[in-house]
Amino acid sequence: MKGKTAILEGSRAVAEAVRACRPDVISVYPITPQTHILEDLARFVSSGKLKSQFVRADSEFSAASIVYGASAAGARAYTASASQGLLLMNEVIYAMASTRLPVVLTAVNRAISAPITIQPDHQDTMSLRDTGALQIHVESMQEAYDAHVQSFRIAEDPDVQLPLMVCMDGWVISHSYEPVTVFPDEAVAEFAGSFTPVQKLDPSNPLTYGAYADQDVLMEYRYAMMIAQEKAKDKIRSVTKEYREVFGNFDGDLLDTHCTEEAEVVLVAMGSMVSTIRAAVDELRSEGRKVGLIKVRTFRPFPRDEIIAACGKAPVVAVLDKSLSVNSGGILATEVKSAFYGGSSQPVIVPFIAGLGGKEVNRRVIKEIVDIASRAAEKQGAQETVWMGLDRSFFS
Amino acid sequence: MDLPLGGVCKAGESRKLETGKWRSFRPVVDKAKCIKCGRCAEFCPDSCMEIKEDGAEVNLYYCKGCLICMRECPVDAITKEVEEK
Amino acid sequence: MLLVELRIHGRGGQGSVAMAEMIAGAAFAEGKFAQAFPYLGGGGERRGAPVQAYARISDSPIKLREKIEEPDLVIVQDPTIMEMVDVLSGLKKDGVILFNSESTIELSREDVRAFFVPASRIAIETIGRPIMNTALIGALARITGLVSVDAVAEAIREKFPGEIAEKNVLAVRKAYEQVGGVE
Amino acid sequence: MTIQTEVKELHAPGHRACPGCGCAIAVKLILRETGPNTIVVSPTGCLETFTSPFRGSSWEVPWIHSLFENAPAIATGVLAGLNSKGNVDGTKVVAIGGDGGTYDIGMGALSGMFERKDDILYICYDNEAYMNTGIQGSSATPLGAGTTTTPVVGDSFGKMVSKKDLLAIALAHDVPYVGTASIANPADLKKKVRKGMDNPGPAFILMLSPCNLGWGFEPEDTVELARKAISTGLFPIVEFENGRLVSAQKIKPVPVEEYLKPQKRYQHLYKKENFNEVLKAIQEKADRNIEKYDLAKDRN
Repeated sequence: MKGKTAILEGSRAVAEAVRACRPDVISVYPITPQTHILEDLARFVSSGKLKSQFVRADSEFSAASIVYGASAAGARAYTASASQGLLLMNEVIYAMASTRLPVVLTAVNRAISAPITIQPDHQDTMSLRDTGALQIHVESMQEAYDAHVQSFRIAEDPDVQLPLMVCMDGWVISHSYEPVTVFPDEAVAEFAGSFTPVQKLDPSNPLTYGAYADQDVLMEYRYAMMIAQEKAKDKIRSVTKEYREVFGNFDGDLLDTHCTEEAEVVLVAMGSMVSTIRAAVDELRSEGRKVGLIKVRTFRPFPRDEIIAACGKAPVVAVLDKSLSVNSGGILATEVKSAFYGGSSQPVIVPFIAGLGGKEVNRRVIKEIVDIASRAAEKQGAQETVWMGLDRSFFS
Repeated sequence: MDLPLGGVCKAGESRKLETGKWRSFRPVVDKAKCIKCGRCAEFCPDSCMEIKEDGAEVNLYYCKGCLICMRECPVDAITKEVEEK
Repeated sequence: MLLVELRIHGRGGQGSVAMAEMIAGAAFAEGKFAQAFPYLGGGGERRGAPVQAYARISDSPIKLREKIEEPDLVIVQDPTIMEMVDVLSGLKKDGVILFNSESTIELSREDVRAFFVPASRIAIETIGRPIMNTALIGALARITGLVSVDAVAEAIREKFPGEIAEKNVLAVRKAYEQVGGVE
Repeated sequence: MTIQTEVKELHAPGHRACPGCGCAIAVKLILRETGPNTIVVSPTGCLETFTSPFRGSSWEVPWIHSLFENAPAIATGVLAGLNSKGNVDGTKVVAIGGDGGTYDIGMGALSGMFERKDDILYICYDNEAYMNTGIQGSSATPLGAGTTTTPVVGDSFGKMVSKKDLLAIALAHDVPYVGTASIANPADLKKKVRKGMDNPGPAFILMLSPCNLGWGFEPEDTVELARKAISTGLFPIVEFENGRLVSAQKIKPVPVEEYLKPQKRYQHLYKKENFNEVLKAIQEKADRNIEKYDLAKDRN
């Protein structure tokens, strides 16, 4: 499928994808750096380019609730937010996931207060990791577009029926411009299909949503989401495969790898820093260093088996986290470690905290990480978390 | 037994719950006095009062014995009796 | 491999990001790869406050998403900003700095190449308002040859409608002619 | 074992409301008027709890609850979902929430719904405290009423400040149809539900809903207390269309004592002399309502 390539802002790329997927209801509340998506969609609807119900919300809480209600009424629904806004949506997203409402949400990653900042990191979406919503992390504007085109089908699949968050770093993806290939609306609409809910609020078959339950079924409903997320893995694989067949693009399914063959150090990361790591890995490989990269694309469902397989026989795995569970460590690193626990191969796993609050993660930092991780190979046992760029003078 | 998707349940399944077991007092209708005005049925929180040909009838399967019917009856056709368990 | 990194200094409201976007657009129109991005954050978009925008131009796909710390090129939309910001910061040796200015500007470094163009005046003459972005891009085209005037015109016509686009294209052409500092 | 017979109400019996629940009466009456082509939204609260046990729902219309603070937004979303498909059947969306979910935690969402002029009828059953969690004070709790968080201890006489004026808040949003209603007057309640549904744009009905558990009175007195709230002037039955007062139910005013005395939550006001001031303030509130809406029956 031939598309039109143009220099587009990441937010515009997302808005183009969402428009072509024809959501029935859109409700979004402004927050930096998500607003450009909201503004584009508002303009599309006002100009008649998109026939959706566009509802101005009075808060992120209401925005999430509005798409919740719309989805329950059988509509394809979309929202977006960032940072504090995602935290404000947190309670709604838990309920949305457990009620199995397949809303698509763009999460424009931004750090959490305090101190207040609009810099990107992953603390916001990590705070929603246990909601039951699926999370796809993208590394580029093109992937932001591709992932949104894929998102509705994955979320709305009868075996899945979970909210899906496409996570993209604020500014680096949302406010930056790059060549993005946008495919014809009709082709995207055909790919995205339409939403056929298995149940909905309907007077001809009155159902009760949000029933009160006690110990007899609550645990069972949490478990049902575990099953649905496992099933989502196959769905994500098949949708991304089909996307490659139709449109030619492939950004990975559950994960993507780069130069992992015979790698002595494998870096594991998510989001926009993956691109910079690719560049650093290429430079290191050209210097003869055996370094590889695993991009975790779906943080939920978590690709534990795929990560183990992709790490292969690499003796050292360095995990880069843009989020922190205080007094525990990097969240991705914790999950990677738990994936390996009890398995036959046990690489040395070195956790790195890098890029919190937008602290720069450039090729120099990546190479430093590779050096530290290589040295760690000699040390047995659990590895200390390494904080990159931390100004320790404050703590001496 | 299926676990309904997303906790979404069917309508009206409360009808199987016999809330009449909650009762301490039961309303008793003196059908000779009843004028079939329907006030008791209007105000009954549990939809237990049915106005039949010969007067109001209490559906004791659901009646929780609140006695609003007794209080609101304009002709004092309803009295209470202690529920025998 | 060609990889040119540039930084734009301006004030909120002067359209620094839009300028970076147009430069990327012009490079793209010429078959190059390009990327433009804003200064990440800074507490919002306040009119008048110093802002920065960045662009990369390359002949191969750009993977990098790191900040530009050592630009090859610096564009200064408003030289009064130099009281607050070190516009020379990180500029590579033999790098280019372009000012929106009527005349040459004294610099603390001698290992860079400075140019100036009266972009605001050109903008007033052509567009009728002191929106100097497109004129500066015209000057950039002349100094670096990175993008052609035709490619810049194409990028402008992508972004603006009819008459406004043409006025801007005229500004580009005028600035191309009026760059100061070119040997 | 008693034989279960068919009861044709859209709010089915077998629900778990307390005996004599004012809200249960109200919901039955409301649904009689809305009919089956209605989707009801409720926030967390007594109504939600007693109507929606898992596999024991008493709703015979489509019903959705999600959280405590978002019923108006859920309602907006449901409506948007219907409208996105053209809503060819003209299905109506009605939200029914308690005072906690309406006056307090759901206030922001309600304000948003009002401001957007969403075509939703929102009915607040106001039992003047958080009854579902065990009678804690809300911003709807009236002056002088004792609750577990507005306790009567020493010089504390219960709620020390007055009730939030939600009617005024609705009117300040230019809500085209605003009214009060009562279970004590089912015909009027149903008439207002109809008007609220037929009116394009948002409609708001505030309904005082006596709670025998939280207010402390005999279950059989529920309707009578609702009636007394009206006849004292404490709960005027009024109706506004496009901001203009179009009806006010006339009363033969009785002293507030007739309403307060049967309720445990006000008992302390009659036990301490220095609480007389509070009683006076409550009477003054009733008098002001009577004057404001010209409620007193013409003496002629």
